[in-house]
Amino acid sequence: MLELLVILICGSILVSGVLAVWLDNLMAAMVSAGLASLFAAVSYVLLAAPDVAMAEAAIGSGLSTLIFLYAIRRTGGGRE
Amino acid sequence: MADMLLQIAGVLIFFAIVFGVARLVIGRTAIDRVVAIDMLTVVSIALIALYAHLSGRFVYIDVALVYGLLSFLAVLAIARFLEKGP
Amino acid sequence: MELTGSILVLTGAFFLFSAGLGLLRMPDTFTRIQAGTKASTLGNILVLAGLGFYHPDWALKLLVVAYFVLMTNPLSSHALSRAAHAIRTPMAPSTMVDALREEGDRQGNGDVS
Amino acid sequence: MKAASSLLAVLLFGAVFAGIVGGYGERESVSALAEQYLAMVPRELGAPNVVTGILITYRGFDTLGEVAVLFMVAAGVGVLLGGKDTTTASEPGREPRRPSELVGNGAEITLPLIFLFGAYVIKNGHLSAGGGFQGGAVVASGTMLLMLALPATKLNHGFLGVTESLAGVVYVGIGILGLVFAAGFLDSHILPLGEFGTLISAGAIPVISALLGVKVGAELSVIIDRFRN
Repeated sequence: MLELLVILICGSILVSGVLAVWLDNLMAAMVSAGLASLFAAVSYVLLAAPDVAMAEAAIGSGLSTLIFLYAIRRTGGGRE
Repeated sequence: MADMLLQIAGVLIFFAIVFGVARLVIGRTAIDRVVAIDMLTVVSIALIALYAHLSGRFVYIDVALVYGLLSFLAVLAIARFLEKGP
Repeated sequence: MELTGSILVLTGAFFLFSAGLGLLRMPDTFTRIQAGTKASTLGNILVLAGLGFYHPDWALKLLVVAYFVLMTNPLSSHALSRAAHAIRTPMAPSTMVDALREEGDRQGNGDVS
Repeated sequence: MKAASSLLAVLLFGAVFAGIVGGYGERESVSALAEQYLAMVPRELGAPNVVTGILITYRGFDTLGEVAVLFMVAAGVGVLLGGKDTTTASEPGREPRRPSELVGNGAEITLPLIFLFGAYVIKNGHLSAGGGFQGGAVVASGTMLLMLALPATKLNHGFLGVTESLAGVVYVGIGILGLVFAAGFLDSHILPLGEFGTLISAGAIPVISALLGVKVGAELSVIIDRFRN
């Protein structure tokens, strides 16, 4: 069962990463990128690296999303 | 008996993640995708806690703590921006 | 003891599953927000409680996790549904009453929270 | 073009993951180097968490370099985005909407919890998972919540800059103390090892961890605030 979960998590990273490239709406693309980092943190836990998972959960899904948002606002994008 | 129930719980959580990712792919609006990420973070907290039990390591609960405290920040930020806040 | 814990975990996993199902099958954004938040919060807390039966020495930290989820999850979904209402996300045809918009019209600015 | 590049990315990642998935299995034993570290860190440094022990002592110089990189990033962001306040240049008729009362009240309850948890992660770096970087990121997330929920707050950049520089100076000073009193630069044996597994133990590791946390938290907060204005 654990192998199945690992495959699911890795596949979800793949799907959300492809979606982040594919989508035209910048907000939705950024949400997909955040989801990729969330699943990356879960897979770090499954691979027995809690320290890395903590850093990824705090920086990847929280802080980098905010910095992307401010960058989108500064460049005037995401106004479809 | 108890182990079998935990196995069934794992299968149910598996399908919850599958449905959440499906909603992310289908999407329609950006808000729908944000709802998917909001649900998936909570499901991952449960998944991490369950894995901490399966592997017997107390340390992993700390990661679940980080998730529970910080995962809502991304959703809050996107919501504030979608309604044209700061 | 272990049987009680596993039954609680199974119930919580069922609620998480139903949250996923609601996210996939509900007709519009607001009902999806409701299904994805309420059911997943309850399911998560039930899973944590069940694990507390398994490991009584972890109970304090599991309680703290449950408290954090209970504090933060409604906050984010409230902000999200408010944003969805503000940018006029279309509702399901079966929705009859929009009390928040009526209240805003009565006050004349369309901006209540 | 976009579709082709996406397809190429999918195929490449698929090839990578196929190899991993095919041969996945939890490793039963650790490698020789890992075994040596697992035996050496609790005995010599007195830290139950091997990762933080290695990062702060054996590879302390490396960590100092990482912090210097972060400092360079903060300085670069300050040069590019600092200066005049541009928040007044928003278009007319699109007044920024205030956050709802519920979010404000919830933030006031959650904010002390986040800062407390950040301090917990920093101080428990040598006992369980965590350490300076993770705790600093948690503290900076607290600052992020402050900006989202209470947009009127202003950060004191001067104070944060002085704090961060002071932490860096003390960090290098501890390294030089290690050079004088112990075996080498950033050696943690300048303080007694103490009792294994308690909060105040493992020599200078908690001190260095706290300094790292303060420095990382202040730098990330300043970076976010620069992006906001």
